[in-house]
Amino acid sequence: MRKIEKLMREKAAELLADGAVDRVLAWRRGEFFYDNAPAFFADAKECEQIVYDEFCPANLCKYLLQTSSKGLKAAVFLKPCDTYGVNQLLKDNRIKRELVHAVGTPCSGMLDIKKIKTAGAKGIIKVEAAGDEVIVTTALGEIKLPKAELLLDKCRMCKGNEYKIADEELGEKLPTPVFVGDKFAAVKAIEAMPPEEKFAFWQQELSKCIRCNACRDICPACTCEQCIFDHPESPVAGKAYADPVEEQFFHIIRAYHVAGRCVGCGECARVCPQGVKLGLLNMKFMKDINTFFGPYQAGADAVTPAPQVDYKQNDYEVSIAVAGKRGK
Amino acid sequence: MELTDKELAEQILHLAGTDVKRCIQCGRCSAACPVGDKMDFVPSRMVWELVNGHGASLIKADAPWRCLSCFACEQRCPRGVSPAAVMEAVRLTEIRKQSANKLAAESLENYPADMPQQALVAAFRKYSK
Amino acid sequence: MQKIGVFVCWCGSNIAGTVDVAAVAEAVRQIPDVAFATDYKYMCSEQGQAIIRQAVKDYQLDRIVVCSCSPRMHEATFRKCAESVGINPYMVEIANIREQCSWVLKDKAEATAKAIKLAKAAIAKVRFNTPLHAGKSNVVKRALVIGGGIAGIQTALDIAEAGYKVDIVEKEPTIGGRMAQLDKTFPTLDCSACILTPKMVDAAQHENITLYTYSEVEKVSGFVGNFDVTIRKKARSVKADMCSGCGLCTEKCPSRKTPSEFDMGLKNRGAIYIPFAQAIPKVPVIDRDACLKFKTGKCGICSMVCPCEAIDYTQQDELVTEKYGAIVLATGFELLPLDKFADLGWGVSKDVISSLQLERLTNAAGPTEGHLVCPSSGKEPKSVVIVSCVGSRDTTERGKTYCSKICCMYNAKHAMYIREKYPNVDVTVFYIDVRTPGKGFDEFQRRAVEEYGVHYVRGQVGKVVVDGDGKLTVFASDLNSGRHLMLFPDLVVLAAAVKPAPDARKLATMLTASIDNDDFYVEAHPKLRPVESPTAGVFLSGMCQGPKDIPETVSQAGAAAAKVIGLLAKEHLATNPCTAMCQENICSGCKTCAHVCPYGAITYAGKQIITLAGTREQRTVAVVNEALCQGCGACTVACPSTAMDLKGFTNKQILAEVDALC
Amino acid sequence: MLEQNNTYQPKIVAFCCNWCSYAGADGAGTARKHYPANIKIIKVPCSCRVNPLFILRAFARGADGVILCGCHPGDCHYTTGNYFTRRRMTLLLSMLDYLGVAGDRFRVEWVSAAEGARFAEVMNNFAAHIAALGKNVKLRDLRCAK
Repeated sequence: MRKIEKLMREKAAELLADGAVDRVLAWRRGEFFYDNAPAFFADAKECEQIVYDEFCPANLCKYLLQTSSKGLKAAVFLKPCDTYGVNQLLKDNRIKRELVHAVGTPCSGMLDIKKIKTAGAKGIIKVEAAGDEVIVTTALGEIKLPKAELLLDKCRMCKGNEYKIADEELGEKLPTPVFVGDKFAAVKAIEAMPPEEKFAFWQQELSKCIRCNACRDICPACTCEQCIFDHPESPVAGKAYADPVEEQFFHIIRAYHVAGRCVGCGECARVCPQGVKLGLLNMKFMKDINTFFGPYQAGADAVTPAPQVDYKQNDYEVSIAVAGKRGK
Repeated sequence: MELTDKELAEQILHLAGTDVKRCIQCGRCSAACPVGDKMDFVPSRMVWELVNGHGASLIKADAPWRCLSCFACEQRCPRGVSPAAVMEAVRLTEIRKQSANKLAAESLENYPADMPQQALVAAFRKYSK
Repeated sequence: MQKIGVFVCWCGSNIAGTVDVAAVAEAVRQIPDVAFATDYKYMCSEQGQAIIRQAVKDYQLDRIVVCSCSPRMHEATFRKCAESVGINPYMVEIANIREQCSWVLKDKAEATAKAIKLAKAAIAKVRFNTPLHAGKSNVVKRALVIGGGIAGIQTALDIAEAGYKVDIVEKEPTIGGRMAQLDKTFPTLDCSACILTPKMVDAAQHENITLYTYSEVEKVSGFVGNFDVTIRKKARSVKADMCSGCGLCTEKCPSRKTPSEFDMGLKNRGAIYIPFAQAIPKVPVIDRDACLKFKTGKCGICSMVCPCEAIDYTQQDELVTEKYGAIVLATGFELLPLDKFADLGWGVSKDVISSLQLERLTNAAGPTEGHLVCPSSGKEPKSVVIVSCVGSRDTTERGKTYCSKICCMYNAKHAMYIREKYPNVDVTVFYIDVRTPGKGFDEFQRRAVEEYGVHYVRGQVGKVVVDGDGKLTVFASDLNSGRHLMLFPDLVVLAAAVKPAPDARKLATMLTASIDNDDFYVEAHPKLRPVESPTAGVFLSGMCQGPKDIPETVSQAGAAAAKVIGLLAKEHLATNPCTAMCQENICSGCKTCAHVCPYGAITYAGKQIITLAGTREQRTVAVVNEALCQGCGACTVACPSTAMDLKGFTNKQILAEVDALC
Repeated sequence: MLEQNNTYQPKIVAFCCNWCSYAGADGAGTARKHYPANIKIIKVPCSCRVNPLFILRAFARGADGVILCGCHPGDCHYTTGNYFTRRRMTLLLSMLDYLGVAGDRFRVEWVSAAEGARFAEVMNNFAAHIAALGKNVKLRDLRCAK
């Protein structure tokens, strides 16, 4: 990863110096070594501050909205999974292709600091990945932990190391974490619950929400000029109305709105301060779309229409589709 | 207690379980009936009596006892009515009134061996309830 | 403050019999902003409308709610009434308290409560109504008639005579339709060809009529006044402009294995054929499935004998696109296939035939030149049985539930044909009922009995048994006498039910015209708009709308033509003002809405937008073409930010109704 | 107790498209086919005008059942509207089911203009189904763990 970081700095500086781009979107060191944050770079000299290691999970693509709307050309470093988001933004006509310089950035999986802490590491000073292992330097010495168990949830469902959009690629592609098993297993588990249990589960999950809107702000599919939840004329009355409807349905409606556009980046669940299992809502729609309307991956390209704006004359009937899956 | 004509008809209708009101009196059932020419009330007439609530005249009729239960009438009916079911219902009404079986399985041996199968089946349908 | 007037109609006793109309008026009077509420016997009458107009003046009403029958019935009436006193017609809402309330409920308290709820929902909605203004769209001065039978020909002739261009699309190689197959017509017994063929010629020669025979409608888009239609002209394999119609090719064609469709399979035709002598256009077609040249590559005799070099084996289907202001459906009928009637001898004996086959057998231009013979033997029959209602009034899966309407009359006609020409032939008609409403119709049927000596027996045929020698035995029951009958006719004629042409459903889908369970096109209103489809600009003519005889078909054809002429005479049509609208400062320009628009009414344009924050911004946003938008609302739901809304059915209006009802 | 059981009348909202199902409802009226008074119809131009939000809102406001009726697929007055409805509502119904809230209280039915009798039949069936389920409270409580 260090090698890639060096390439990134050189590439960023080169692009800015040439005037090929107006901005570079990358990561910068945060307060701690494990909270690297997205950052804009406008000056070639600043590019030494770019960092890239196992703690750069943030998908930078949504920041392109800001550059693109101002007519600025931006280079953006994209991990393979981040490229889906860019395609989705392009499909939604939210950014201009000619204002984006996509730089494919190799990734072998991002680490979850919470998992490292839970694994028993205290007073962590440094974390480095080395092959299948993670070397954690603590105040008390070095410990080695298996990397697979410390990956972020979203990396455990890695979509692979292909860039779905890239103007150029940095270095060689890295092997990505191999996910074994059914990515819809958790969804299926809920589907199998009796209605009362489902209700209890969701009541508990959704009650955790504090409506901080972090999920919405990070989501590459949530790009409306004006979110319906902030818009007094919309069918779900705005905040001023303090209508319980809004509170109850926020996550359901949000998931419904991004269904077919959700690229499955898992950022919403990652940034949720309350740990609401938001992925389970999005994954449910993804699973249904695949089951009822045929295989579809949002963001795999920038042209295929979303399943909800498409149809087949012989689509399943509503009741049959849902009942069939219920196994009735 | 003696049932009125109407009540009797209702009872038969209930037993028959076929929607006689759909009948348009086309007569296909009667025309298709293999023993229609031997009946006092042809199948369509049976249905017609029932539509008009004449239960007593149905009970008096000889036709149900001539009916072979071959279901040709039901099969040909363009309206999904089953005159055969009406015949059966009339027979049942009569048989149940006597609350005794007329035919027992043991009596089978009293019948000639060459008696047609359909006649035997029909006889048991009618008399062994 | 809004001033809402509520008018509760009694509809005579239709509403007032079940709903306490005064209580409804009283209940809504309590609602804030309701400035006036009253009830009246017939709100739609001139007096009723006068009450509305007076109340608008007296109470300065700005919105009107009428609690009455379905808006499909009188919404237009009340909108006009509002307009006459200066209220925008779209400030009127209807609460349907007849079809949805008084007619489906019996309990007065329950019905009254529901009526009040429905009135409240309408009031809740009307609060959010805004004045809407209809736009204008042009009318293409050309009509399309689909189907070239008597219905289509008559409609086309009437439209053409009024000075408008008409195109007829006929799927068969010739126009003429079913009527061309008939021998004579009831109740006058005049020759079918004698009255039809002159009309066919008129249609072919009329300067305003274009015929597309052997053609089908491939695609329809657009809307009333502006339909875009693609017509597939199937390859005839004969150059129409070079062919002289001499018919030499049809005589010399060596393929003789295909049953003639026109002669109902009673005769075979060549692979290259002209359906009948008076066909229009008199240009043969090659049936490529039957043609040896197409099947094996060897033959080509027609091409060799053709004196005009008109044969063209390489001809391809041709697609023609044309714009039309109105479309008339005149797709006609066929007889119900009788495969499920083997018990009546169909398919078992050649001497059990359909009524249309009998028409061909008695037709002087038919396969036997008008000699009535048994198809099996070629001999004259001595007795004939005619069976009515085969597949009609039949609620089982074998048949159709409806009465086919024309059979009673043509059965009498057939019986007379036979008795007239062959007085020694015995004819028995078995019937359930004889239905002869129509001018001179009952007299006609009685003539069959009284003058022609036709036996009419009340009772349906039970079965037709065919013995080893092909002899027919008819088992029937004479219901009037209770007698059982056994007849031994030489010929049995089954009066099969009629059904719409098989492509009716496909066309209905293309045109989004309503169709019923039997595939008959549904009229906009059974009494008041019998020749219009609920789809604007689509009209109905003839049998495709329901069973009817020739006189009725011709009158309906004329009526449909009158409606078309009325439409084409207009310079402009008022467009539906309930179109989609884009709230530009919210629109993200994601183009999702354009994907679901069936009319291509949404485009995107760069615009200077004043954002919600008050800043100016150049952005791409959705733009609705109001002339194209038909107001379905698909885009409103597709839009994730609800920037798209539908005028007349806004989110606010619908939610107000939801809230009022829940 | 919200309401006594014996006076419990379920609230049912029916969204009907103008061209088919609303006409079907008129047909039911014309043929005097009875269906319960607690079914209230909201007219929309096409079933595709019905936003899933409307349905959620109806539930949140206390509807016990919501039924959406449109033209049969292929017969949409606007050619394609109900095809989109079908996809949207499949996802919505599946999600309601997944949340364990109102999966069995929401239905989509296609009723043509010619099917007046069927309209009444569909409504009677649905009303009986909802009456058997009893009062809907879950959606109002979804976010308030006790």
